[in-house]
Amino acid sequence: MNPALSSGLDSAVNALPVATSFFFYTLSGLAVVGGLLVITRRNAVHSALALIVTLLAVAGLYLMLYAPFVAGVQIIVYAGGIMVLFLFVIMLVNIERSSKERQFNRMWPAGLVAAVLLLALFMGAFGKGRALFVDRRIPLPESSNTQQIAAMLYGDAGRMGQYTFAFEIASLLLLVAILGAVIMTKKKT
Amino acid sequence: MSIPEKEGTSDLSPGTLGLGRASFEGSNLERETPGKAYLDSNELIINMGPQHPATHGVLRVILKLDGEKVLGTECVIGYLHRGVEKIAENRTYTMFNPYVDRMDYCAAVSNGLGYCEAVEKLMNVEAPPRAQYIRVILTELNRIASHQLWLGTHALDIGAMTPLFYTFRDREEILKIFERYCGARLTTHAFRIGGCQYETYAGFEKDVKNFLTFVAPKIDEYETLLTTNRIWLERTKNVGVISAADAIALGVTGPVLRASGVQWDLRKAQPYANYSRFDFEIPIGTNGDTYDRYLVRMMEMRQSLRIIEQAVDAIPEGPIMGKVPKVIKPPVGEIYHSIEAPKGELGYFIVSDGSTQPYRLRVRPPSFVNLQALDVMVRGLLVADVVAVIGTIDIVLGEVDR
Amino acid sequence: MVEKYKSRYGSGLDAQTYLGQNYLQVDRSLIPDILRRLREEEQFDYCVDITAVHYPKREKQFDVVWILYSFPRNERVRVKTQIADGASIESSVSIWPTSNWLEREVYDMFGICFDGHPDLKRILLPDGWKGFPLRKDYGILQQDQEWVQINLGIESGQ
Amino acid sequence: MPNFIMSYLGSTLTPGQAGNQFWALMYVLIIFAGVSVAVMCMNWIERKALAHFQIRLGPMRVGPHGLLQPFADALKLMLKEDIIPAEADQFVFWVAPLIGLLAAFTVYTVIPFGPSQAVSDMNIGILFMLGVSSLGVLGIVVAGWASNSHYPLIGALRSSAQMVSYEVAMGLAIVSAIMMTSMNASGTGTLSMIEIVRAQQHQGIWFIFKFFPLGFIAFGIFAVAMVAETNRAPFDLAEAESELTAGFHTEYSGLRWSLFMLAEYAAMIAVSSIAVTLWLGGWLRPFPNLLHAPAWDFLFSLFPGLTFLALGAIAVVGTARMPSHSFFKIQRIGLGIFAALLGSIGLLLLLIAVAGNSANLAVAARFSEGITYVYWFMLKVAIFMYLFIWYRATWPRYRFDQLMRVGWKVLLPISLGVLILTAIVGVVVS
Repeated sequence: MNPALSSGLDSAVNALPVATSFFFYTLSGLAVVGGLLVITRRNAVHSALALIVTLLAVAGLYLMLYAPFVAGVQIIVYAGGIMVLFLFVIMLVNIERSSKERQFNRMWPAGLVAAVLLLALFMGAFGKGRALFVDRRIPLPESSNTQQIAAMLYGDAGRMGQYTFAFEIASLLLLVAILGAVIMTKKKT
Repeated sequence: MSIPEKEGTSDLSPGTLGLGRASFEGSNLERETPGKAYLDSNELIINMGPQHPATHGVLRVILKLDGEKVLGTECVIGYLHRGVEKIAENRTYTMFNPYVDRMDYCAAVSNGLGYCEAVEKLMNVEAPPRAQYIRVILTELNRIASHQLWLGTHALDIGAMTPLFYTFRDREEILKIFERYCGARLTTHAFRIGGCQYETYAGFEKDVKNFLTFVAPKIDEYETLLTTNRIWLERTKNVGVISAADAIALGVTGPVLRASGVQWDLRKAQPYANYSRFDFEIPIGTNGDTYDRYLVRMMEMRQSLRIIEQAVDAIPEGPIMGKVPKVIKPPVGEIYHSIEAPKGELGYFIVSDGSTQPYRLRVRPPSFVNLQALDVMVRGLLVADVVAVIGTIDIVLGEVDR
Repeated sequence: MVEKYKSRYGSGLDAQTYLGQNYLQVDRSLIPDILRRLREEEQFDYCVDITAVHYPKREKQFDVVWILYSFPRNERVRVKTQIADGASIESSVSIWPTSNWLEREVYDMFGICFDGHPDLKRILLPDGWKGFPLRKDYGILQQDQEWVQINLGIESGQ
Repeated sequence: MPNFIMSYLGSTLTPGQAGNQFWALMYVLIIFAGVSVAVMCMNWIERKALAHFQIRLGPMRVGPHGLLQPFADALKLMLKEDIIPAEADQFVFWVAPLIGLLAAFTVYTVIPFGPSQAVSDMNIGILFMLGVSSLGVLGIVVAGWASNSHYPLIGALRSSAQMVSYEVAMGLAIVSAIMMTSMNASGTGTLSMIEIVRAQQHQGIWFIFKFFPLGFIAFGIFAVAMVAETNRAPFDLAEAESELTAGFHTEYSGLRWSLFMLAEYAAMIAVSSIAVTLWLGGWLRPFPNLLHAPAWDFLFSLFPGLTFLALGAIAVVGTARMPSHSFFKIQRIGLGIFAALLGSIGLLLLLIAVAGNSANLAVAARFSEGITYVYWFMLKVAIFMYLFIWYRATWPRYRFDQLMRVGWKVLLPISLGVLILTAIVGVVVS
């Protein structure tokens, strides 16, 4: 391992003032603007591109939280994989028609209520802040972030990890979903 | 959009692709207004050519696709139409001779041979033996040149760039012989009605023999690049299969027919010139796929080498021009004469009214008829295979459109 | 073979040989039947070519010529018939699929219609073209001026 | 000497660490310029090598032996009319090449040219690289869509399906290499590119030879998948010219088109660098553990200079063989100057190497060391670049369904099998 970096989080934080509010606000601003563009663009490809911007901004936020592994996975899985498939599908459907349809359907009151509730939740969390979430050191030092996640998922030194079972169940579920998709799309010959 | 506005309405009439209406009943190949959502329906109409790198000239193929799968094709030809048959009616027999070179410009010598022999037959004269030998040598050289050109471009279509340059390097040697013989490289106008205009130049035999020893290993070289290449095999095996029965029904001739297993070559079936003197084989394929057509043409090149070798060794002395009058005036009558051009049966149907100009001259072009089989061969294949199949039919648009 | 058909069709059929090449001069009404028999009974399985010749001074202006070949017999035969301008003739696409484009070309160049052809339209010339170039009354420099002006934007039409 | 330069020269420091940010920035600039120049050189070499494969000469007119051809090309592309089709989606059409370029260049941030010759030492380096390079396909997809034309659209669809498919096999091959990094005393592996090379150094073996033939097979899978990832022959279906005219960039012209080319070549160099880092020991010279005497170090440090001298010698021979006609005078002079340039670079490098060996010049020693690292890395990458050209000259193009079959039914099962076997062998060995 890298001795200079694994020596401790403090030194890393002091040495590398990455987690400044400047970066935080830039990235969150990008994410919010991207999110707004996703729902307001009439053109589905533009929406998809905006969504990619949002996902990348969120990946940046993960990096600021010293969770590089999650950031990397976010880029690979969401921005690289899923969005490519999204675009793939979007290109195959009739955009001409969908762009002429009405943008907002009758669900908007329900959406408004949900948005207000979410805002209230955020305000509450922000107001209570320190009381809700214990201010503690980030448990995963950046340099061994990946190893720590592995230990939690797969276990370490003979012990079963904290989330091994949940992890395996989730992968089984995905496998079932894949099989289902294959069976549904397979043409009867 | 790739379908130009101007000609779209006229060229894409509904209904028919390839063999007949029946096979396309219900699915109309009408022109849709392609917006951003042309993949909305499952069917996609794509316009290949006339400006396309793989259509070997100005061939336009309208493809009806399901994803990448070809549901049907329609060829739009005629972009290179020059009215050769009309020109023939307004030129004397001698004057028309150079025009035939411009049809299949890759095999100009073969065209000339067919035309001269047809007129000779109509006039009931025969070229002297020495002229016959010169004709055979040049025609077979031209067959090799044509096949080399085919191989290079066909391989390029499938994505192999390098064979193109190898074949062009070796074809150059043939063109050099042509140039020394008659001054022209491509549209040679090598033969005259009644024989040949030019005596062979000094060292002609030596040049041809040198070429034989030069090119035999080169053909092996092409084969090492392609014959056992895995990707080449995958791209050509079982692609564009046409059965012998289909090929005959569609009037397909030449290497395409032979690759389907029909051992038919006009040089053997109805020998013209003096092909009956030479010992050679007719290579045939078994599956009628693109790979077999490739193999057949490769073997044909080797057989042509055999013929040339025998011809050069046996070439007699003597005159090169038969007893033909200065003004060519065939008697009233008509004749159909056909030869085995590199691409298939090349026929000339000439009606004479006793004047110096043909009353009617019809060319039976092999490329034109073979191209008709494209639709049968590519149905159900992928877009990439269309390119391979167009290449393997070996068309020359100058001959298709005339 | 010729004898057999002669006895069957009588005066509608005339067999000749010129320069060692056989041809049958057939009455127009017998064409579909003869062609089918040649294909099915006499094994002329390969239609080499279909073409036409224009004789403007004759009453029946056109000769339509089928050039056939038999693989089993290694033999060629030409079938000829005379038709008048504007008359149509039975298509042979159902006998030989290869006739498709060949008949289209004859239509394109001479304006002879083939009944029952699946897609009789111009093949070498553009669809909107007027005139049939291989007729004798069509001059060698003649063009469809209107078409050239509209589609190629050439004012003179030449 | 300013502190940051000294801190850079201290080879124990890792990139990305305090005091190294200036050099990180410098590296960004160096890499950006360097990759662009490398792409230009690659352009010339590809045209030349391809030409010689195909018994022709290639560019000969612009400069001696066409040496200035890339500059002429670049100038031409920059000055060409930049056409945006009327039916195209203007914004997306504009942004698409940038996405590809950005992705291709961002990958370089984690590529180690030496133990300290890198922009950053991210602890998730390889993961980052996979993620960013998978963003590159977005540029292609979006370009194909924005052109609003049939051929680009089909090209984009092909290319996206192809990239997504081959990324799977590629990822699994990479995982088996990462697994090999954990075969040490502590049993912990790493995702950091620098640490991966270090692991090869410590284990005394390039991973291509580790657990033979497992490492080799994994490397082979990566070598195939990386050709497919970069859309190069024989997997260049997305731009198959005989089928789709030019695929996704059919409607592009001028500068925008050149950005696509730049991105493609940059991506080629990037994936080659990854292959070199993971399997071929990155910056390590041959046999660093076997031949570790200082004399050997000195000998190997002479290689960069000798290479440049050899290139210069080739240029001298080329100058001498040029026709003596006065028409070629300028070309002769140009090639002579080029030869002199190469020779003097070679001499300079040799001087540094010799000076570095004489012990009392610490700066020279460190420079010499760094040059050696970068040299061996570049040499290995260059071999891959040559392979790319070789493939292109030799092989026909795969068909789309065959490509998919190779990806899913051949490469994927093999890479899975290799992964499992690597794990089993690793457990058994340790």
